[in-house]
Amino acid sequence: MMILLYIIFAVIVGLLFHGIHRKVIARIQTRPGPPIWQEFLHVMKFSFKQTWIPKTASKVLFVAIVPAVIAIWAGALYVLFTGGSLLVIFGVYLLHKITEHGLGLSSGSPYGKLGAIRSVLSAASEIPLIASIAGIYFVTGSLMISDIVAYQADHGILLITALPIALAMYVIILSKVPYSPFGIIEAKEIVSGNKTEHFGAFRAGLEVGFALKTFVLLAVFVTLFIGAMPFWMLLIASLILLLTMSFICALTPMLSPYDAVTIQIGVIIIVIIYMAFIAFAGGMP
Amino acid sequence: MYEAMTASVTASMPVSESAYGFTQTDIEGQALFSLPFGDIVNFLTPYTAVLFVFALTFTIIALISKPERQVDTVMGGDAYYTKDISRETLRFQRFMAIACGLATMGGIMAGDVFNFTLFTAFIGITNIGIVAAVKNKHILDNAFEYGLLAMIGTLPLFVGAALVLATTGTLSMWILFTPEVAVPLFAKLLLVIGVIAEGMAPVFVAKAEITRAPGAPYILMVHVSSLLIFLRVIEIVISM
Amino acid sequence: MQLIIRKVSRILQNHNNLTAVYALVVIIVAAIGLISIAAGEITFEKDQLYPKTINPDSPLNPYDRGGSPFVPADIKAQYPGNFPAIGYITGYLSPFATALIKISPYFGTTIVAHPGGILDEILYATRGLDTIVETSILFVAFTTAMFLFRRDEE
Amino acid sequence: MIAAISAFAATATAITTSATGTAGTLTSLTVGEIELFGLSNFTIGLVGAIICIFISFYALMREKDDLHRLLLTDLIEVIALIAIALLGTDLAEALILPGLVVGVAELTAMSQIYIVKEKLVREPESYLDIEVMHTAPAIIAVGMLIYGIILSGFTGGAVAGLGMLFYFACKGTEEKTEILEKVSGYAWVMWVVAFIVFMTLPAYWFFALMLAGTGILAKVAIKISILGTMRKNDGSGGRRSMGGNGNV
Repeated sequence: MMILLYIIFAVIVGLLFHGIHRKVIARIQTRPGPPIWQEFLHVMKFSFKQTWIPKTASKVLFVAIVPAVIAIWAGALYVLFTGGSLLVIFGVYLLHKITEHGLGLSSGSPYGKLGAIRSVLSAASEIPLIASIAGIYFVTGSLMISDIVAYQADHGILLITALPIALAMYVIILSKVPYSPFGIIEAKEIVSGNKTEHFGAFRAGLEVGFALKTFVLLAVFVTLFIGAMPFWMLLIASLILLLTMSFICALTPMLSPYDAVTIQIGVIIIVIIYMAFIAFAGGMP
Repeated sequence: MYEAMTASVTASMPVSESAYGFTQTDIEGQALFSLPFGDIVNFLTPYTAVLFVFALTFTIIALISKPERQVDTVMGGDAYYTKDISRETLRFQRFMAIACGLATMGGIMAGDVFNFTLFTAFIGITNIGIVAAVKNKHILDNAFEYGLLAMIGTLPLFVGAALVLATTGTLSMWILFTPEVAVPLFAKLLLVIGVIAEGMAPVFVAKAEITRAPGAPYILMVHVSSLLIFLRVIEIVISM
Repeated sequence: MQLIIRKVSRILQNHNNLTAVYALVVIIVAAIGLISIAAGEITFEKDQLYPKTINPDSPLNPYDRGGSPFVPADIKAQYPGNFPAIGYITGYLSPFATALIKISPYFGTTIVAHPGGILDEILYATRGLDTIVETSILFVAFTTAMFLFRRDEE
Repeated sequence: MIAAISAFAATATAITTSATGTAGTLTSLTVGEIELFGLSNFTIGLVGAIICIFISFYALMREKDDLHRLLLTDLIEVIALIAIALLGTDLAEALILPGLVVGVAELTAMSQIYIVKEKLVREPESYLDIEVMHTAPAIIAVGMLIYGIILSGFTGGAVAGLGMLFYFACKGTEEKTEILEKVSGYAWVMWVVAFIVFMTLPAYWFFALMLAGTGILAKVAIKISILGTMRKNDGSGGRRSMGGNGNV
């Protein structure tokens, strides 16, 4: 039952990360910004607000999608901490995409629908994803997280030895943090995108799921490319990673939907060239 | 922390020698379960089990959930209307969505490369069916493009499987996943682009337009199936 | 840089270009295939399952899989243990087919699908799941076609 | 034009493959053993198939017309079958059948989508109307049906189905389609039951074989004959509106 404590802890940290992210963006843009526990307060507030299902919604789907979000990311956290297969975590990443579509489509709202359509568009981020997974396997010869951690203990950290792969992964995670230049599904012109119609307790559930997601993705990046470390250092490293992303989010405009896709395809081409290069050069240094 | 938790998990897993000589890979962990059908032996690993559960969940949702009613606002006024799906279309789409879910579960469990490609083609055709039921001309246009892609996708898929058989002499994943058997890169690439065409996982253009169609639980199955089968093919290709 | 991105995304976002873009990808992969053939990476594995033997004297040629009714044929399957009745289906000929063989030395050329002809246990049993999936695909495709056809009629 | 060239290339490869496959009087097929210019015949065939892929996909890349692209996809599927056929084993033969069926199935569904999408609801100006279609459908259909049942199995189903297709196309039917579909569904279930018997009770293989053989015969025959009912000729020479408002 330790894992349950970890999940609760991860949710709190993830919400806090979201708050810090907002604060940093605001400060870079010389705004005061909300307090860092703002997202936490949001969840509390939403939990006790009135909740109902829109009349036009596809009811089962509308409700089921919320526990699905939490369940898949809790599963990902479990796999991460048990050193399981990296593929499972990135399976979860893609499954998250499905929940995004489902969120938007289930309500019948035009805003939600637009969010969902854009989330389908942004499915192109799967492309750098395969590239980076294949790259990691290519380099380390395993996809079990425990093996990758062990590999780094022997051969030095992957962030340095396999920089292009790390960059591809960075783009993937960047496209999932709030306010990202790739965050076309939550652009302001479509209100809250696919989350528009989920309010009250549903929204609280979603925020919990998304907090878990942020925590897991950051921790995965740190574990994969820097290696095993004590838990407190993992938190600090994740925070630093998040801060770099906050800078990017604060300083870049949101891309137009198809440009985001094109850039992500560009990333995979770089990774493929890199992999071809190391293949011809005869393996890793 | 990692060490402690890994140790506890591996201790709780039963380590059993399988009849097919496939106990553990570096990619997805221990095989949990196998279901032999003659030469085709289906199996689940922790990874595919996750996918399987997800596919099952969404198939059940498609089965029991009523479709949403899309709201369209009328420009230049306060009016809005909802689109209702006719009973016939609904039944058809639901049937297709469930068939799609079953095909996805089959593809996830498949332990044979050719069987996998067949399930993938199955997913392609059910996806076409789900969207083809919509009467909107724009969506039909996209469904047609999507369908064309699914059709030409059978070439890389089947040629990929045929090459696997030609170069290794087997189609069974139990054997292909062992390190002794080498599958050429060409065959792997063909399999991946074949699945991309069938499931249209990252081929986003027509698929995004298709998402405009009403019938969320069914349209969602299009995405569920394509992403899951995509995840599966990556696992297969990396394991081979 | 920005211009290139714009240009590429303009091509990608037109759904009419979808097959063209995909065709390009396939051509690239096929080119990789040619290169890997030239590099000698793709070699035919001679130890194949269900090898084909041709007996020009057999009236069942070219579909003679060996064996005679109720005597199992010799089959090289992947997992013979999973199907204990292996070889029986392939060996089986209907009485009518048995009679025809005696009359016509070219029975096999009609691509006869008597059980034991083209439809042997590869399709029925050992790889029967393939055929089940395949018929399901046909079933679903027909359902789609009939649904659209009938809806048009209304 | 491009389509024609690639079709020719595809056929040429098919012929080459079958020629290398059955050259001489062999007691066993030797794919991968016959050598030409230092290459095995499998490799040569594969190179041929890849060249076909180049041609056909280049054609697809250039082609803009929807109908022509639909036709090209069929060509592409033929190449896939060629690549499987290169194996030259019994297994390859068994794999071609699903491959073929998938192609046919997708083409059926896609053609219907094309018709709906383009709203092609105008009746043809005139139907094929030759004497044999009035006088002989019953005899031809019965003949082919019997021959099909004798052949049994998949090909038998195809032969019987063609007979029925001809009958329905000539005589015209309206309501029989649903019944046919139902029978086809049951035939499919028979097939699945037979497969389960094979897998769980192999001792009863003969019973399962008969079940499967009958099931597949009925299924294939009916699927093909349904195509016959999908033509809108009611046989009397009269024309029936295809619904909609008849616009093009």
